[in-house]
Amino acid sequence: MKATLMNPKQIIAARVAKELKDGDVVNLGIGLPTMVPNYLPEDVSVILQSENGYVGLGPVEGEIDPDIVNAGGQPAGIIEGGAFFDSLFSFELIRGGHVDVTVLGGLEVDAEGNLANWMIPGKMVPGMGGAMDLVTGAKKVIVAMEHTAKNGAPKILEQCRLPLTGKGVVDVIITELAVFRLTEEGLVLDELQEGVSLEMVREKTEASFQVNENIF
Amino acid sequence: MKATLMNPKQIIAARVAKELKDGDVVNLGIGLPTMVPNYLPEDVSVILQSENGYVGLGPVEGEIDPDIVNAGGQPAGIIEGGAFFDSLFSFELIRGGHVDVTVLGGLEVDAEGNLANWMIPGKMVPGMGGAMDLVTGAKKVIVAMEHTAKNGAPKILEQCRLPLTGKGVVDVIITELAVFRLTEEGLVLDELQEGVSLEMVREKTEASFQVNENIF
Amino acid sequence: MQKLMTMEEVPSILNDGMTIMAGGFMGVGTPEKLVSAILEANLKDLTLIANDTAFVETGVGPLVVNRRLKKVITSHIGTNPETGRQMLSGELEVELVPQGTLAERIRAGGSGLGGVLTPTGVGTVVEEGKEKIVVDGREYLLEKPLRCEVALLKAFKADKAGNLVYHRSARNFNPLMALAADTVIVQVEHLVEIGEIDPDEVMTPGILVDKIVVAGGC
Amino acid sequence: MQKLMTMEEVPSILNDGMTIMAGGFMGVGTPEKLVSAILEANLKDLTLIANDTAFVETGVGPLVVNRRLKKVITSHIGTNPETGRQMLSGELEVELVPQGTLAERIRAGGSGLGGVLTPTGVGTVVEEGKEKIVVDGREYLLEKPLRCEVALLKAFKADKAGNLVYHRSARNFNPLMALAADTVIVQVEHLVEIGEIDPDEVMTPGILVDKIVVAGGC
Repeated sequence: MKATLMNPKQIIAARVAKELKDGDVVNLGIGLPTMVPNYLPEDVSVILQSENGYVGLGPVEGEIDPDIVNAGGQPAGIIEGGAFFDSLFSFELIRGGHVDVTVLGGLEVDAEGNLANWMIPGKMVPGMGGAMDLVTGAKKVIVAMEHTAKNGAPKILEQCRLPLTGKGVVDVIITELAVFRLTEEGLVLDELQEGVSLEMVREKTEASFQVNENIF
Repeated sequence: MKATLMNPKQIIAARVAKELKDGDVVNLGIGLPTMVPNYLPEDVSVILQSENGYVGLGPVEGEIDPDIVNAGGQPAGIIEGGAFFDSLFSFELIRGGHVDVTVLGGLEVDAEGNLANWMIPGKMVPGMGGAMDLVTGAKKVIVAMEHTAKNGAPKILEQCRLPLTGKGVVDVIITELAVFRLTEEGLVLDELQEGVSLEMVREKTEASFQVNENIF
Repeated sequence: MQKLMTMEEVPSILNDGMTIMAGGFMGVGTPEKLVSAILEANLKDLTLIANDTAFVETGVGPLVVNRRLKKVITSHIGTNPETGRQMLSGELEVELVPQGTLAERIRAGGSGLGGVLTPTGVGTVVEEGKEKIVVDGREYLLEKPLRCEVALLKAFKADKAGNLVYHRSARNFNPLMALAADTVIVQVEHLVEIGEIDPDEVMTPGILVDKIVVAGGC
Repeated sequence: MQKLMTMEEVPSILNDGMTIMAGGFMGVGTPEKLVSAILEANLKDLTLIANDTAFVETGVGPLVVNRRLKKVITSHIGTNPETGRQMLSGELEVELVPQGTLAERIRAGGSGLGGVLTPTGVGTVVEEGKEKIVVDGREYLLEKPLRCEVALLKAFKADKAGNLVYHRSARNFNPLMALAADTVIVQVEHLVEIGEIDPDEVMTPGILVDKIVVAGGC
């Protein structure tokens, strides 16, 4: 896997894939997170949960069934061994800790593990959908996002400024530059992506963080 | 229907049957209440709900299926058009007001519509099973019981002395002597069974009650 | 009781100003022909409870676009830009509710609960105006029941007693809403005789269904 | 993950003093062979959560009769006189819970809720020690979640991924308990290959099931 051949989104998706264990039940947000399964090694297979009501989300097989869509409303399929259920049960699974990992995008994340990704007041108010339940209930919350906004502004902040999706919910932040983990000691830089220096990360990160010495 | 040919339980069951309307969803307690369907007129058909998880409770048809029992654990059947579900859904139906009528026995009932039928401290403690949910959730609660205890003591009291099953939940009391209704004005004697005098009812009833003048 | 009704009779049980629920997720599992009946009947000032406002031309989307709603209680409006536009301009009241909480509130309304305690939304704007209750050291929000006058459902199959079977991911909110309405109308693709659906396969028992409209297709 | 296990391996995941749940209503839907495994393994001081204590010789009844329980949380003990006897003599702690409330508490435990507000039990001894919360002028009891270390379920059919189908009124508490346990063991009558159960007919998805023991018969 040569990082030089990949764009930022691919680098992020590939790194997220390494966080998943064989047999994990995983919910992937819309966009970048849906690329993650492409980077799973052959001996790791995860079960995708779709919050609109099933486990075993897969690609469309054969003809499109208009009654099978993913959580973005796009045509999808179900793998053998999957199961459909209603929205109540879907969120019993999510809120009840039966989803091992949720991977979602972020507008802002902060040093306290807060996440903001559902609205920009006065501008973009799509609604939270299932995101607030996912970050509250999933055993492991991975935020997969580009390190900075399009204008270069940091997205990993000392404190989120946008309305929160969840408070103190984030476990891992994965960007094209680095991997951070939220620990009892606060935010820790746990890994640098290939060819990235600590200085580059510091420069593009507003939040203060500790550095795992093992990364060098 | 000649009352003289019927024993007290039959008289009660036959009178309860008159309270049911065609299409009602009805939950019948163990014992006397299960006799009620025998007395339904031909043009009235009710749907029986069984709190262990189905609607459409009926008699065993053909071979006994050990997986089909009524709420007393006895072999039962299901009519065409019935449906099985889990205990959670069963009580969603019950608590949510989707059961029109529940008919159950009573140890004591009082002038405030309280019912006691689930335990006698230090003696009989079978547990409340589904009774507390049924009296709380069913749209109409009918207590079907003999007018007095075996020793002749009144069971319709000024105030229940046994631990309650439900507070202010009873709508109708049907005994072999009379029919009472709980109204905004309190307990009202609404009907005398055939051959029963008002004096006889007064003598065997501890609770004070008003009398519907139309009964004479 | 005769439960079958024609699409033409649908408006007779709907009124201006009603609170309605509609099943569906991004339009999948939404009874679009019942939605059309509302549009054709010129109903207005409705309060809609639904997972999302779908797209401009599908699901419940046209109810927004054609200004039939006074208020919507929903988890997501991002795919129908008209909802956001009307919200920002003050034409439409929008109550945004986390999706799992929306499901819980509808279930509470349908099952006689006074509410549920959920951790979802603690520390966010969702907690505004809500009671916080601590259970075993953790904070929860008290979320209250939702009910409606009429629920509009879509099922794959119904028997004449109203027993319903949903298909694939078109199930979503439909079974929950069947419990939380004074009147339940279901648009079904296939109608079968009583006894043709195995009682273990029924997803919504017929006792919850008031009216069945056969609309075929998908 | 290999989910199939033999009856002989069952005791290896059980310990003295554990809290367990067992499906079933008066013994119907109870995994009686898993119950036998507990008896044979001489496990003791268990806390049992189950709808009822069944009869002396069926369902979970033998766990009471053979004194394997320290405590039972249940809605009904009347059909197993030994439960009442042990309760009155102080040998067994019995927490009686209304059946609908028991279902809600198990669901709350399995679905991450801090509790539910139910009107059931208001004005009775059931309210003792519980918080009362008024919503829209009506009193409710705050009922808290129940969870367990191991749930013992019975299903009619399972595929090798653990997807379950229950049969008739043997469903009862089984699907709820599947969510509320650290480890879920299911005794199944029929085992089929993955893909043989239609995804619309699955009643408990395999992701909730840890171990499958094929025990045939009924």
